[in-house]
Amino acid sequence: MDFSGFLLMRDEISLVALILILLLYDLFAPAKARKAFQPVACLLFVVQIAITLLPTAADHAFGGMYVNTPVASVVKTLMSAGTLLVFLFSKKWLEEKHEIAQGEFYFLTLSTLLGMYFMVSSGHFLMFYLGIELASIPLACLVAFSKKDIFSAEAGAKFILNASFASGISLFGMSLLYGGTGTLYFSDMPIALTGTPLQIAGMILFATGLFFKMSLIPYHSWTADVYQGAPTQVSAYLSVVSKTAAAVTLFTIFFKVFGVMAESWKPVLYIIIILSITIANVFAIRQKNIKRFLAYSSISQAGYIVLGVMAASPQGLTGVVYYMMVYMFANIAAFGVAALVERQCGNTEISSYNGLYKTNPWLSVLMMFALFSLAGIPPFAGFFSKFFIFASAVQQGYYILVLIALLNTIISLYYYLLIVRAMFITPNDNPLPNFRSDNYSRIAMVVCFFGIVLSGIVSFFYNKFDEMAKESMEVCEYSMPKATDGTANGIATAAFDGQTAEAVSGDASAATATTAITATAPWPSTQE
Amino acid sequence: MEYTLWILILPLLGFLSLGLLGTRLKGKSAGYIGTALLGLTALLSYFTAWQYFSMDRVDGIRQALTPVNWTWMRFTESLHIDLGILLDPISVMMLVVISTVSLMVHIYSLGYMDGEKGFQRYYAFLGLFTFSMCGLVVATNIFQMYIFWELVGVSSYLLIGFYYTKPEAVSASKKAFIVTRFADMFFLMGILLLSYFTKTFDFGQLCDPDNPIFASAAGKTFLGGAVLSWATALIFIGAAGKSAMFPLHIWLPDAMEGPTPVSALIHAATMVVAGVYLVARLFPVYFFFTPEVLHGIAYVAAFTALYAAIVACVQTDIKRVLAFSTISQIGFMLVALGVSSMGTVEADGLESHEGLGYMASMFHLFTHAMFKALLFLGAGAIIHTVHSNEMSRMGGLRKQMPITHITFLVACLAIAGIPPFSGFFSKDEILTATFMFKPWLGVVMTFIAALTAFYMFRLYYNIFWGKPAQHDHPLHEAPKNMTGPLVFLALVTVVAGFIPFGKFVSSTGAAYIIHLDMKVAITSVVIALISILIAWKLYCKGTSTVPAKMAGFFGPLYTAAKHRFYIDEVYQFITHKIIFRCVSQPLAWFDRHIIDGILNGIGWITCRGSLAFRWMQTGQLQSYALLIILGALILLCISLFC
Amino acid sequence: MEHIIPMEYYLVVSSIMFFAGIYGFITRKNLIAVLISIELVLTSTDINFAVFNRFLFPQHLEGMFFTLFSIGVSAAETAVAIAIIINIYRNIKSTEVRNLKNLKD
Amino acid sequence: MNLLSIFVAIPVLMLAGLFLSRTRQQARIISATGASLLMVAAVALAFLFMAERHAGNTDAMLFTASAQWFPAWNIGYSVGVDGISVLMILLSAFIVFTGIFTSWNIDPLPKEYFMWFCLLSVGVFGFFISLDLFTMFMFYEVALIPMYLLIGVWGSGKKEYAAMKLTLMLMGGSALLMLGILGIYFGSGATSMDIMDIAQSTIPTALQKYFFPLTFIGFGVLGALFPFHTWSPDGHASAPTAVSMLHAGVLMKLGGYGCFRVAMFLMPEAANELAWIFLILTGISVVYGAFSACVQKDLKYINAYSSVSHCGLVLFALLMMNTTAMTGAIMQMLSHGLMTALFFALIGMIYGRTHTRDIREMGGLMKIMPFLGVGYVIAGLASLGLPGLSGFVAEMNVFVGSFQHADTFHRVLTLIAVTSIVITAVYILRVVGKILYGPVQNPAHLKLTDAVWFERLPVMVLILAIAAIGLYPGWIADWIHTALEPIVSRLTLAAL
Repeated sequence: MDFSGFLLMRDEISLVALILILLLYDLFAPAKARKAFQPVACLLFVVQIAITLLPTAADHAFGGMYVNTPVASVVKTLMSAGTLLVFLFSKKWLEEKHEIAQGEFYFLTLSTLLGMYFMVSSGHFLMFYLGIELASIPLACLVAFSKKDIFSAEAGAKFILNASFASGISLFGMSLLYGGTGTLYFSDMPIALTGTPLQIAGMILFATGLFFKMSLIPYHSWTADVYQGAPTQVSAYLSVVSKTAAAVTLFTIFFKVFGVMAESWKPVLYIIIILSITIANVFAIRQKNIKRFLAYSSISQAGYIVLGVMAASPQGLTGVVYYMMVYMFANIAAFGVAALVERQCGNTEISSYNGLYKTNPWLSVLMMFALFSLAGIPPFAGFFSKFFIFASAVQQGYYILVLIALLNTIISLYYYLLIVRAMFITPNDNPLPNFRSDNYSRIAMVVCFFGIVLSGIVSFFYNKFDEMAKESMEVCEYSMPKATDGTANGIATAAFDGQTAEAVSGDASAATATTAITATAPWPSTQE
Repeated sequence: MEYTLWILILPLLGFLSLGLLGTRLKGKSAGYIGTALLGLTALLSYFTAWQYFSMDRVDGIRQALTPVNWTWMRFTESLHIDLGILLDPISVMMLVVISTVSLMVHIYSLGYMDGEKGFQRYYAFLGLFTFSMCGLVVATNIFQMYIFWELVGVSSYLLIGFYYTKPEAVSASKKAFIVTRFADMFFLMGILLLSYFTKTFDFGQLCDPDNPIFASAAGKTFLGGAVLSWATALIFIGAAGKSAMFPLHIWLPDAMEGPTPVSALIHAATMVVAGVYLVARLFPVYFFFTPEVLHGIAYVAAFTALYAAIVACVQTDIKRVLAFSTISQIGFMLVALGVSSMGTVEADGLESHEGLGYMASMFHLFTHAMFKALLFLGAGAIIHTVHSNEMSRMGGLRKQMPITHITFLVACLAIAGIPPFSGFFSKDEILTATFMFKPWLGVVMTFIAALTAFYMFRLYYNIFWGKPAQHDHPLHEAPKNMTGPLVFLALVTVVAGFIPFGKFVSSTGAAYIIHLDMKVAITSVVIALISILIAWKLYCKGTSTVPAKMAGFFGPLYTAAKHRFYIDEVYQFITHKIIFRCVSQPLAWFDRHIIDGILNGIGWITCRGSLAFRWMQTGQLQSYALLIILGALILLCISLFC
Repeated sequence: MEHIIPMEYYLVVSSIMFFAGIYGFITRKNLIAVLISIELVLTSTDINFAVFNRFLFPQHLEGMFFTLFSIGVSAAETAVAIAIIINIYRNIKSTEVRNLKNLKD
Repeated sequence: MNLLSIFVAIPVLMLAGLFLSRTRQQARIISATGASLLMVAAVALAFLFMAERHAGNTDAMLFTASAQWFPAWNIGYSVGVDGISVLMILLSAFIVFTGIFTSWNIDPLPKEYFMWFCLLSVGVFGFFISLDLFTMFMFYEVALIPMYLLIGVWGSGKKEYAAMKLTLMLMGGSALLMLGILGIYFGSGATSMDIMDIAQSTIPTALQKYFFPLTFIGFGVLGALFPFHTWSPDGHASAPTAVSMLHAGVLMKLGGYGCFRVAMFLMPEAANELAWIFLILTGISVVYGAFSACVQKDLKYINAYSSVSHCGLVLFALLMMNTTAMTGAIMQMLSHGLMTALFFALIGMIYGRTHTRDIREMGGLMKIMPFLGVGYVIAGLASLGLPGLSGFVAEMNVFVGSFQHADTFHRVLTLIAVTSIVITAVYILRVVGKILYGPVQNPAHLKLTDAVWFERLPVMVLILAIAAIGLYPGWIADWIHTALEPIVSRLTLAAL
């Protein structure tokens, strides 16, 4: 038996190890030592993150059930980093409110993270299904974490029931796909996909799970309620890490598996993008609660992310990953500040932010930067990520779509500025008094701050991701036995030609389209 | 003759030094500095004139000189604004006029403005004006002229509004500027049009009728009219604005709100004749290419002269009377230009003259500048003593102010056209030229000349004779620095008629001998004398009831004339009721409510938009599931059937 | 093999289950009933997998495995859902869906 | 480091310095020093530029430098200047310098104020030195966003509404612009976002027709293109003095600059084909702005509408597409920049004393504050195009140039635009007459004082600059001519 596959799964294994260590520590450590549980957990988590940073080979294991690519690896690192930031923001809250349940919070969170790792690296629908369920079931516990809080419980119920519902539909879709193709391997399916109605139905129903996770309209309704009801830290986690996993997986599956049926899913994504961005934006304008507000903002951000999926090109993938990173810093910062303010004043109303700058300048500035980044204002990173996502979509000829998205950025700017206005301009005789946040939150805030400011201007990240995305694509091509003469490629070509025909006739886009076509090749076939 | 540059530099220097350092200086010393600089300017001008006119003619024609010409701004290869000095008979003549009158005004103001606040400012502005006016007359190209044209407009604005705390002065200055600016706009349009087709701004080229540029422009049309006609007509509108031709004259009477010496300098002698100068400058263009426009000018000017003369007969403010008289006299000059020709014209019964009108116009410009400045300065001396502009506050002043009286009388005789005073000679030439052109026009002009004599002597008698008004302060003669200029100007007025003007200035530059047309001369003198006699009869005693009866007899005409035929009201109506009420305010409203309203409406709709989707977010967890499944099914349909 | 039940029969059953589950989910008033409806949905997919595997692609056992895993996962899901519902019951002494409308708009 | 990067570096350093500063005085000193350095650098740049040109360097862009930034999209940080950019940098330096002094007594939060102000300057300078479309666009947006807080926090009147409206409208413009830029990049098929490189390749005319309007309107919003100008009156009226100065003085120029540097230069065919639409719009701007200004009662509104009119003239002249008119447009940018800055500075100073901007409540101020009064009159005269001041030079270039167009349509439009000089005179004189002349309206005003040194300094600097351009336009005209050559030749070629 070949155990080399486990080496490839280094990230997951280290995470499992971390979970186990923490579990044992929480169970058996003396009460005194348990005081240090959180610092130890965070430190160990840092080590785990360091492990994920080690370079990996792009390869598959377990007969193609598990696939590792540079992009998957870096996405895992990002998700871990996001989780760590959430942990840092949670420390004080856990100590104060959930002294006993500290450990649970960590296990549950890390379990969902593990599920997301598997989602990102899955090469088979079963693997994917297990990953997504692992990522959502413990999450429901997290949402309902504040046991005494009816809001939290309600949010938990809404989340778990809706999530199960969505995953039921998704599963039904998978069964149709299975029935239509006879395989559940990502790498094998494209060859069998011919665009029959059954397959299309399977695909669309299957996608429900991912759309639900990304909270795209019309799969979004739970988002605002859950974000509002869940503990703020959990909302942050939901909005960032969980969404990252879903987005990257969405890209992978739509690009690798359903690439041949691009004709069928592109109109769907087109509509979903427009709906998500526009409706979420108009909803956000009206919100009085910061968490609901951020929920709607994150729905519309998800819409922008899907633009990258829509582009279905290496640049699109880079765009998605980069966008997720930038979004992570900004959104965690926003939620973090919201959490701190919430702890201080006991509510999450936007009106409590009135005049915040006078008493808590640093928090306000961080919040403002985060919001500007979300709104896509330079020199903050959000500007760059938006630009690249839009560029990749325009490259494929989606001018109208991008125009709609761009017009929506104005609306989003409006509501982000409403918060800025509350903090900086609206006069308030009794603003929230000045308070000291704990050191863990501070570290997190500093990281977010630099993330927001630097991850755009410093082009290192984007360029690195770009390299990785290209490499991931090349690897696929390299280890692809059947794709070169398969019909799948032909269909993919046709699909992309259709796209480029309406797009620019310039050489550059034609060239990139060609790259895209070659990259559309399925995953390595692994059936022995 | 590069030194002529100093004619421009010295007044500018005066402006800059007094303007920047003025507050550091005592008022008087500022006045002395200004006057001294102007004195130098005047000397330079005289020297220039002497040197220029003593130069040899080439083929019997005076040559134009451009001692300085420097490209200031380049538009295209052929179109560029040059700043330079063009010396030819009319510009040199104008230099003399400007510097003389300006110097007199400078000296006069030392007394007149004594004790006023802002003495430095006053002299600075005078310097600016003199600079601009000199720059205007020596312009080598039409754009330079436009530049200085604007500058004189501004200096006029600043000087009219000198008493800026007086609301009347402020609104008068505003009116003057805006009306002339309005005319300038047409001037600019004319320049654009002319330069577009001729590809040059240069007077040298424009005034040469054989230049090929005209051949190319001749056949072109713009908006249905011949290009050159458009251009020259537009340029004339500019000229009409500055020279207060009907209906753009409305600013000039109001401009009398400025200090009286300013009125003398700007609104009588120099700036207001800029329009005449401009037409004279472009005379060849008008004459050779657009004679219909030239004739139009004559009619407009004649009408203006008549109108202004009638109005002048019933005004009671002495400065207003003089202002309307100025308008009327400028009308004379433009009529002369309008009827003039450059070639030989045979007319029935009258001797043939080459360009008699042109010469007459310039001659009248010259003499008028002197005697009108004298009249204004005299009026200033009177106002200085009486502290009022109204005739009713005057009367019998000849005893208290003998020098003013005599000089004023000289000027009145001159303007009435009584020999041997200068006005007689120039006006006679104008009438002759008019008769030559169209006899009926000559008759009209003679009638206007009679009116002129009448209203001038009405003025004269009302001020110096008649019933003295009561004053609570003693009336006295003006100080020496005021009477000095009066005497000087009176002397000039007496002798100027004998200058052989045609030798210096003529339409072609060739020497030209003036000889009186006796028939015209005698008629006009007789008529003028009759008018004076009537004025004497009516106003000398100040007790005659005839004027009141006559006012009653003419009834509506009298009232209308007193209200200047309601032209101001018409303007008021157009600007306030139409432009402000019906254009500006609706536009501003449109901007605030429609355009902005659309934007705000978009914002409002966006904000309200969420209400339309409220059903998505009922809080009911099953409705969320319903949305999910319905959404999935609809999307499925789309993907299947699209 | 003519006695064998045709595949379509299975599929009809599973489809009815699926949509019955969805219908139940949307219309039931009690959280437990809603949860049961979800089980219907999940089970219908299990039948699908098994049937497709058995009838169409009998050479591999992918579908069967999927079914097994799916059953396990749905059990876990139900457990968590029940736990949360119990928590709700503790808080508001009710498991009616209409009482869960605090969070909206 | 590249010479041009200094212009970005100095404001960034100022930001850092201000961040560390503790007191108002320190903040002031840092800002003043930085602004002076910028001024020195700008003047030095001008001289170096002149020296280079004299030495016979005829490259379109001088002092170029470029570095890869995002190779995936061929984005680089590439900088370079031609005569126009140098002038714009000079203008910006002048206005930043004077703006800092005008805000000497800003309250509250001086440090924050100056920091945002510096960020704004980063954007402005960055925009003018950039040659890369992306970098340019980035700096463009950097310059926009500080406006929100500058107006919202330190403004007056309906500040929140105005700030929001301004920001959203300008961002709306930049949204169109972003699409336009992407369209240009992909349409040209170029392998670089450098404007000069993109200019080497041609964009298919069919595509240009879509992207030209996007780009032109995108920049045009900032250039107060009718009907997208309504942010300007509210925004300028509510903004604090120095922000109005910088915004009207420099930021609105970004619009015009972008219009010819990006939209017209890169898409000449569409520019020729679609110019007529925009000519009509800008023609409306010119006249409409002037008419609207006539009936305003707030000093800043008058000036804002006047800006609409004057900036309309900039775009109008650009669209005439010949060297003379475009030279006039650039000069009008400079002239309007300086003039409006002067206006806003003076209005701010007057407002600081009288606490009202309603012209009906003021009168006879000339007597009370002669320095400010004279300054205002000079600004007004410059605005109505008095020869010897900058406005005249610019307008004459515009009018003469526009009239050179062979088309009757263009010439008639020019004549319509010419009417603005009268309307301008009307509203300027109306204001001057109402607030400066006449009897003192409010006896309380009699106690007011005239300007102090830090107010006189900016006013005098600006007046000097206005006069310098107005008296001797030759030097800038030469720079502009040279810089316009490639642009005009491309446009003319495309017209054929």
